[in-house]
Amino acid sequence: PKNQFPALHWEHELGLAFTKNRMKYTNKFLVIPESGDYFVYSQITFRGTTSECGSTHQGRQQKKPDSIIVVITKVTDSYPEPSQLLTGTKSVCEISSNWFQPLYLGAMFSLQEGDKLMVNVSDISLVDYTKEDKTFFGAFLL
Amino acid sequence: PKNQFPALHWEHELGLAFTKNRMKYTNKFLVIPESGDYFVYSQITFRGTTSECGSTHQGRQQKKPDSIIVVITKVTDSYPEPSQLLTGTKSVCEISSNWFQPLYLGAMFSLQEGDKLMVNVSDISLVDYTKEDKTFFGAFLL
Amino acid sequence: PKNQFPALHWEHELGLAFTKNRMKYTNKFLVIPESGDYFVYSQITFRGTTSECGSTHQGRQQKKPDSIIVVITKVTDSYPEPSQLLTGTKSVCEISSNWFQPLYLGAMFSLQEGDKLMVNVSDISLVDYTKEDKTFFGAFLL
Amino acid sequence: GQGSIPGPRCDCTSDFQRRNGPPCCRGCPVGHYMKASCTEPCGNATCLPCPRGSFLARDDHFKDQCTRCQACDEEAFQVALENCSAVADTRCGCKPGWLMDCSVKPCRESSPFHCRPCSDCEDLYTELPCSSRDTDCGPCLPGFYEYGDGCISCPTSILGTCPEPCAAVCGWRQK
Amino acid sequence: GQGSIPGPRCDCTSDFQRRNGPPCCRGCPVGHYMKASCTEPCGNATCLPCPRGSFLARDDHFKDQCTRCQACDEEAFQVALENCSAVADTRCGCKPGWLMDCSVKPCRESSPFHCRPCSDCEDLYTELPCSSRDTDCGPCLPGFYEYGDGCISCPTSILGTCPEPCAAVCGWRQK
Repeated sequence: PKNQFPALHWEHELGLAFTKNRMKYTNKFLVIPESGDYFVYSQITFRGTTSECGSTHQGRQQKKPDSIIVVITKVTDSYPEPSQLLTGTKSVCEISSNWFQPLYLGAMFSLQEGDKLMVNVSDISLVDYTKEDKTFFGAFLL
Repeated sequence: PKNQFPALHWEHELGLAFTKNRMKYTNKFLVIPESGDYFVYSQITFRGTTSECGSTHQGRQQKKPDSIIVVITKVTDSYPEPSQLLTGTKSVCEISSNWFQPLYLGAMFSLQEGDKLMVNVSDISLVDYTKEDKTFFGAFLL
Repeated sequence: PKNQFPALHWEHELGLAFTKNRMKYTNKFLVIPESGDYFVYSQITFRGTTSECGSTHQGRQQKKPDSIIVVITKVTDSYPEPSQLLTGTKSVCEISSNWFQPLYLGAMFSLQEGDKLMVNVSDISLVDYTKEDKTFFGAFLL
Repeated sequence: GQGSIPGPRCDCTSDFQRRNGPPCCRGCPVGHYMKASCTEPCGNATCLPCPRGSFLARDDHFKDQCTRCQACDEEAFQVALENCSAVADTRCGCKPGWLMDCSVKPCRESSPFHCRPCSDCEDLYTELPCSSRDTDCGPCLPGFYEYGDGCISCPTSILGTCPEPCAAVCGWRQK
Repeated sequence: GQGSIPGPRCDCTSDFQRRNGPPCCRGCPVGHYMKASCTEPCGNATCLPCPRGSFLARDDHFKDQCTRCQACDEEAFQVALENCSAVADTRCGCKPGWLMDCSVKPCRESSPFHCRPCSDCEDLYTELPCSSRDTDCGPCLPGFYEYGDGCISCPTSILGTCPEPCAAVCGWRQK
């Protein structure tokens, strides 16, 4: 199923962020400058207030959890549909007044020059974008 | 204590899966073709229905959680026992009707030619093997 | 805000631990031998007994979770304050009698010769130091 | 020869100076990052101001990258009490009449927090003044103790333990 | 030529022997790691004893790194029943009069555990014998429900909620 989750914007110059060796960042995409094997990784810190499923008053026996999902997606000219490279998916049913947790992904892929990588999340309002060391995205040629 | 957890089978050709540069995959093992430093990584997505520990009727003072465990193990000819390289272990006590969550592991190891790597899990029935972007295993020479 | 979390000691010779290619380990720091791009990673397994927030008697409508935090910090001669490279932060509000879970971090950074890396945690007494495959820290030049 | 060394402040002996090649420079001022090291001993490094959205709070340094300003968490109703400048990070807090409610316990200086209207406390029985930092809404009335979302009357029967907040009511029977 | 092969035990045909270069060596004894391979066929590898804090329990091997000893979890009141030696890992357990309370269910041999004094169970009303492995302390008597570390009598007053285990006592009033 094409994943219709929204893609994230990224800072690519300030602070710890950088691009080098012709790796480009444009409009939510990292653009692969050279065909080869790349290690692609990302961490998204999610945070939210008590999920309905966790609240005590909701005594129903059937408590369906919310969920947080992060997907690293590849868009390529060679095929009209994006492909999901990596997916982190976790159910959330917390009894505390609020919750926060990271999802980390990382793996090696053979990528072509011009391939574009983006990070999609199930719900942008749950992403903790406040600090660069908590939510990040990167790729490097091996 | 030797870990007697079952090892997982892996797809090594279809879709995103591949082996190259003489890295072999046979019968649940990645076989190291050349001595050197390797980055070894894996993500296992687990999923299950409510763990007994989370259900309300079980009001006992002592609520013991279930657990999910993933171990990346090295088997080598140089020593008759496998050694545990990486372990991800998490307690599970969810109040929702079902739950799902990933465990990610990755680190650098000096490996010998002929060493074999496998991934063991505490309970194969909890592993979400349905999609290749959610559960994966890999290693590459640095 | 400068993070005043305690730094961890690490074993750097026994078992799976090693330093090579002039990478040094002294007094809680990995010392970068040569300027360049490094992949820096760590996993900390935390474990604790029921957090007060999860216990039933504490019925307040406002159940504030505890939290577990791991920070990979860089100390450099070029600037008098350490900088936080990577942060894993998770809320903890478990109803089970005890809980355990890992936090994994890994990313690429441009580091200078002489830079020092350490791992800080919010509460050392929650760190599971019993087995080397569950809690680890490393960096390698790309 | 080295020629006259301009100004007393250039100390060529500090760790960083020595390691970073022959010319030892005067560091960059606060709010600036080091674009390039100096060319001759005790010369000035090339320093440029931190771009918008980044800052450096310390003086006389050799950092080649400004630190990124933190953003305030709008989802948690935070507001910027002080916007980020080239020399100081953003300071996040709450609007007047809202209290900073720490999201975790224990509450540390770097802990996440969310802002709550002070009026939120009315529904519990005792109400504390709406101070600016991590105010709670106060405990249940005497004779009651917290259980689930509400307050429950203290046990009066002589058997069983006595919940700590009920010490006055059933404390004397505590085994 | 190969000259006479010393001793019958050196089998030059095993996988490892063949792959590891021409000279096939006799392996290292238990409690030792292989510092260097042997130089001539069926010679002895150079073996050194495992440093303190590490061990190798198997004989006649070619491992170049001893395995690190596990530490016992003091936070969980574990003690070393047997300290680590060069040939065997630490064996963690509980002091006499303390029970090994498995931290998870199902309880496996490698599962984490913590130690609890057997007497802990006395204050709850049903008491199970304090065996060495994973004993529970049993539930509260009817009419009581678990609250913190003890059992507390079910509320009888008509105010407030009725804790689920007390359904029999105050269940009918449930709002």
